[in-house]
Amino acid sequence: MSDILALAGTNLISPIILSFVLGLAAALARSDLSIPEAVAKGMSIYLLFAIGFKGGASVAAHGVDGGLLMSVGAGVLLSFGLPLLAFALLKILTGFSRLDAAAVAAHYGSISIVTFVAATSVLESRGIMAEGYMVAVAAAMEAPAILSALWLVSRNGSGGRMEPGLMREILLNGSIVLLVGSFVIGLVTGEKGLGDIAPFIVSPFKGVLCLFLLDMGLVAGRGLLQSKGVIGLGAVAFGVIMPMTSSLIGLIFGLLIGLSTGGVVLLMVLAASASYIAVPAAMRVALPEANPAIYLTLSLGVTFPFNLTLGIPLYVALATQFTGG
Amino acid sequence: MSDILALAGTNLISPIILSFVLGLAAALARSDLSIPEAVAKGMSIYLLFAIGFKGGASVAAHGVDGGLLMSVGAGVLLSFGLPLLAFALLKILTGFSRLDAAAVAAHYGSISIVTFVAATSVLESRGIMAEGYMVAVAAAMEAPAILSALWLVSRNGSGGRMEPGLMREILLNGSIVLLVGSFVIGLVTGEKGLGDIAPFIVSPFKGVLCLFLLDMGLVAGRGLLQSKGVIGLGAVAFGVIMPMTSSLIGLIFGLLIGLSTGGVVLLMVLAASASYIAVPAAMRVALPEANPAIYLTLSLGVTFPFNLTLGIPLYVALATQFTGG
Amino acid sequence: MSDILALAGTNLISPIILSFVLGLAAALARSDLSIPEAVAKGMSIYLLFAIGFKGGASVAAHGVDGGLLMSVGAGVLLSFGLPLLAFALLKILTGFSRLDAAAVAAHYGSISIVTFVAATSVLESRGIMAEGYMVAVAAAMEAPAILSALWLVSRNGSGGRMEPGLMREILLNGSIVLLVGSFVIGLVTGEKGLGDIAPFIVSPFKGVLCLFLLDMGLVAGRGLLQSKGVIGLGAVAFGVIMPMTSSLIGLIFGLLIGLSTGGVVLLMVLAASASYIAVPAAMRVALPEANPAIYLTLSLGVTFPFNLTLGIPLYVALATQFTGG
Amino acid sequence: MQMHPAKRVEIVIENPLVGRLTNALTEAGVTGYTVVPVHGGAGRSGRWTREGQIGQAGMAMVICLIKPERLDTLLEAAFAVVERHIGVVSVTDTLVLRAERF
Amino acid sequence: MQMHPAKRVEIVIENPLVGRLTNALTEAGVTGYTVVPVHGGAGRSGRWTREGQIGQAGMAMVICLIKPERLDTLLEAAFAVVERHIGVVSVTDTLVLRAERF
Amino acid sequence: MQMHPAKRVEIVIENPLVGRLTNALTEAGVTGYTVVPVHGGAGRSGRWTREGQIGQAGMAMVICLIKPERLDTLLEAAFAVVERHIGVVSVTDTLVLRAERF
Ligand SMILES: Nc1ncnc2c1ncn2[C@@H]1O[C@H](COP(=O)(O)O)[C@@H](O)[C@H]1O
Ligand SMILES: Nc1ncnc2c1ncn2[C@@H]1O[C@H](COP(=O)(O)O)[C@@H](O)[C@H]1O
Ligand SMILES: Nc1ncnc2c1ncn2[C@@H]1O[C@H](COP(=O)(O)O)[C@@H](O)[C@H]1O
Ligand code: NA
Ligand code: NA
Ligand code: NA
Repeated sequence: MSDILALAGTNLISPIILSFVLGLAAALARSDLSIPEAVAKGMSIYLLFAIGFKGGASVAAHGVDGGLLMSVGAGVLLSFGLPLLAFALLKILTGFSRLDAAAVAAHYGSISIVTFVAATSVLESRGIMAEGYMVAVAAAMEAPAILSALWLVSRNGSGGRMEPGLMREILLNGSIVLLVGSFVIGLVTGEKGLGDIAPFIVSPFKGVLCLFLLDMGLVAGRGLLQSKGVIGLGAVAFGVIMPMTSSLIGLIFGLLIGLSTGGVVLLMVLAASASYIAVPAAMRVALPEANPAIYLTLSLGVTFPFNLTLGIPLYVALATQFTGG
Repeated sequence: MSDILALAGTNLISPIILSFVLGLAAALARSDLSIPEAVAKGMSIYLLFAIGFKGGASVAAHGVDGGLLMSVGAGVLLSFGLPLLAFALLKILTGFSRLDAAAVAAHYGSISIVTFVAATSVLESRGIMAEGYMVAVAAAMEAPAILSALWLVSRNGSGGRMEPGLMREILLNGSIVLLVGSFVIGLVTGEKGLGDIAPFIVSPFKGVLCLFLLDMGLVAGRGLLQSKGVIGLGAVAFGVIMPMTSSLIGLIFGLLIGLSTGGVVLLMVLAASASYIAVPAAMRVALPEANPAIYLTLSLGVTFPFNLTLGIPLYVALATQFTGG
Repeated sequence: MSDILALAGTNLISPIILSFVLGLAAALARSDLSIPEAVAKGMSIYLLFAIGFKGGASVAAHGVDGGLLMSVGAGVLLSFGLPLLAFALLKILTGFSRLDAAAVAAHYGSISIVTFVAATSVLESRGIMAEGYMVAVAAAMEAPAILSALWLVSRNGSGGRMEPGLMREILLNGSIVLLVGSFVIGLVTGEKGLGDIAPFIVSPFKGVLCLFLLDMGLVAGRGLLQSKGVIGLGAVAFGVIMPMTSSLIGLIFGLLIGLSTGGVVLLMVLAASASYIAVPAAMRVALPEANPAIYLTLSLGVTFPFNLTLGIPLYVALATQFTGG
Repeated sequence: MQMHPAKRVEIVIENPLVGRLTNALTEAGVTGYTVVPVHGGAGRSGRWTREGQIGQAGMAMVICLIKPERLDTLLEAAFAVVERHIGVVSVTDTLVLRAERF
Repeated sequence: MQMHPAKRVEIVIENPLVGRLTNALTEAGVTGYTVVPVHGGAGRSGRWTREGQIGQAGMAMVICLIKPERLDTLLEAAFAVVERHIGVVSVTDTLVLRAERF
Repeated sequence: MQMHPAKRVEIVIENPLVGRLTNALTEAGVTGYTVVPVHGGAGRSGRWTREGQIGQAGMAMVICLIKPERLDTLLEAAFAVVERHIGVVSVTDTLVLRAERF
């Protein structure tokens, strides 16, 4: 336990976390500090491209094993299944309508790529290796959760409908395409390709992540201010209990597949993290009556900071314990 | 021949080309992946600044020889002359109106700086040196083609007119000013200046180029979708035959001037490439009745990808052959 | 004297200064070269974050001494006091209305962070060390000058009023928050944190500064064109005499506190530089009747270029002389 | 100068729906519209600004100039998309040059 | 389709004042507005463009659709903010769908 | 509040022509206008969006508030620029505050 706390302590005193905290504090203090939308989007494209490419190049270097297929399968299963768990938990802990609960559930089945990136960089700084193909697992987990949520809603007859074209939109969503595409480029061009562009995608990576998390802090903080009173104590409890529970399910899957310590951590992080880009946009189209303030506040204002600060060190500690790594 | 194919093969398996392909594929699959306009413009400013500066610094290091003036002269001549060739070819291969043909011709006399940049980076990775002042040649070739095209139109009385202020706009166009300006800065500050900012303009250069080409692929792909049916087979043939022909003329000029192998390649690339920024904007002002879908599709959707994938390796092979380099 | 000129010469032949000159020239020649607003804002966030972080990390490395508090105190005093001097000088040299003079005065009490950054990079390239906490002094000097200016106006009854919320806006202004925030992050994470993100905030720093100054040149040049005739010879004289005078006051304060040579230079630069972001925005709210063309032209079109080109080398020479450094 | 009466329809709608709206308009025979970015706003669903957003969210404004007799077709097509979503629709009388374009 | 008369108020104002204006509108009971970015313009205080700007300056356009009977309240609230500043205010008659929203 | 009748002219035009248009307006004695960015649109020359663009292309919207009696001068000046190009012009009746500004 004290070990975990020590780990969390070291984790907290890093430029990455502190940049997020700075953004959060600035927003809560109502500073006008802001990062232009175009720049924030540019940084997220950079992060997706870099993380995908590095994953692909790492697979190219170490070869693919059966773990790839099994991990992607596990990821898809988790993404389909976790919304059901989330929905049940929300029914117990909150008074949200069926619609709002389903919308929130979709977010928790899907993933947050920034949480994944932050976890990667924690693993790196501790010298823990992970399977390069976890990036592909991340991409595979983005969409299925949305289907589960729509099924949850349609079960009782009204509400969510699968608009024509929505499925294609979700699957060809920019971040999935970029992640998978750059993974394939990394795979094809391998070490040589990585060598060519490493001064762009490797060396400055952590610095860009800092600025991006500064922006995430600003957005999360402003979101919290704008939606004060939207979520109660039960919902906040959900925002912490849900990731802890899903991370344990991720842990079990990871151990069964036989992933490395780092791989287990990343699967736990994927399970535990909640989407805040792809799923909200899909919800605005498919479940427009669900309240965005609820799902954005939970995902971005509660679960994201929890994972970033306490969650990741906890998952690292657990995975290390159980893999003996 | 098999040599050229091998070269082309190596060229195709590079992060740079594959990033373009990824963008193209994403657009054709109608993914919503997109790079914010401001970020794309920021990257193009970065590339122009870096390529200009490096060219200037290289001239500072190696000294100017008579080749500079002759090359700029040759470039201006090519830019004036190639539109006439293009116009004639278009009359043979397509049924475009006089106006549309002239507008297309202007694009092929002018240059594409990204094709130039991509060629530079291919040369670099093969260890082939080129004259630093080719950057100045690129800048000199941007504008003259526009005059030729307007002359082609005005010859038969109607249509194109040299609006007041247009000439100044073309000559003081942002990319010319930035290219020439940074070339001069590189020339003046030399190796020392380059050393100061190399970690910004040299090391991450290829990586930025990847993201920029990703965007070019997206734009080219969306352009192709939006202008389906605008151009026929004859026009596509033009989009491939024209650059091959102009590259040969560029080859002859390069050999006559006595450029190095790399210099010859770059002159061929400049001759072969077609503008997609400066000239389209000028055409909207000077020849508004010409159809932008035609010239943008040809330049960005046909010739640019051809040069990027097959053209550049071909030009390298030819230049190596003929210079014995 | 010839020493100063030699210094100025070396200073002028640097990519940083020449980039500014390029922007200025492009704007005056009415080129359409422009850097997207979002990218320019992104670069300014990068520069603030980097300079703040490095300052904090440097304090972490060398320890805090009593100089920090004294320097911040001196900075606040200067920021409060210099507007009174500026106001008096303006009354002598120009025919500006009381309101316009007060608005201008506010700008000269406050600071220009880019001038500060440029000075830092000159010091670095000469191998002159400076106290890391000068960044905190910069942050402390942004706001007080605004209060002085409002007091100058309100003294005679009409005009400037402290709108509700304005004080908070000024103090929590984005650049102050980012500068102080990243300073604290650098202080807390120290050398280790700096090591993590140095490839992002240290190596490419000068290159980004070049592009940023290119944009500053464009903005300053366009501003000069748009406000031709707004300021006369007296005002231009003020734009040069004022920074020279304030730098001397800064020199005295720096010597009294016992700062290092580099620290003295930076305090002189802070005193001599004039705000062009925070204060103009505050003036639009608090003194809307004051003419923005006047204060922006003076601050950005006269004093900024003066400091960048001649001022900084002069201040370095003086400080070296007097500290014997 | 010869002017012709027309209607100016202004629709504020969420970004993820802009494509659906313009498709619906096109299907209903509306061939002209202009999309303008929106930086922020407020309505029954609260206050928002671009800076408080991540990803594709936010809103846009779609402006259509149309012959008066085609207004109802347009409104029906638009309403089918807008109906379940937040946003507003307004219609103003206006005059246009070059009527052959509408 | 059922349309209801309304007023469309369009205010061009400096960026540093947008927050003050929307606060004033909210206090005056106006719950809906849309903020649109402005790239440049000209007026009595001269010509400007985004490219000639650094920092927070520049202008924005605030558009309010409102029930006709609430127009005066809105204009008074807006005028109190705009009064000493540059910028323009215009009011147009319009029709809106879904009147219950205004 | 005292309002004065005015005309609101809205011109959608290609970016490379905005400077020419505003110069023509200025020469015709129009001193006030606002330029708003446009993200995409459709018309007789097809559909486009910012994301499918490179370089300076794309369109912008220029809005002029003007005294009714000056409308014809403005339209003539604008039409001379717009004539050969794609884009639309519309004119709406409106009311403005602070008439001395127009
Ligand atoms: N009365 C109004 N006037 C102008 N824009 C409005 C108005 N009401 C709503 N809007 C816009 O429509 C968006 C959604 O409104 P609502 O559906 O009321 O939440 C807001 O964010 C505004 O951008
Ligand atoms: N007549 C007008 N029509 C449209 N916009 C205007 C007009 N006059 C002023 N503006 C806008 O309001 C801003 C400030 O105007 P002014 O207060 O006249 O300097 C200008 O930069 C324009 O964006
Ligand atoms: N009916 C219309 N309503 C609104 N905007 C239009 C309309 N027609 C054209 N536009 C705008 O004007 C641009 C050029 O139109 P066009 O000249 O018809 O190709 C389009 O891309 C739209 O932005
Ligand atoms: Na998850
Ligand atoms: Na060419
Ligand atoms: Na100062």
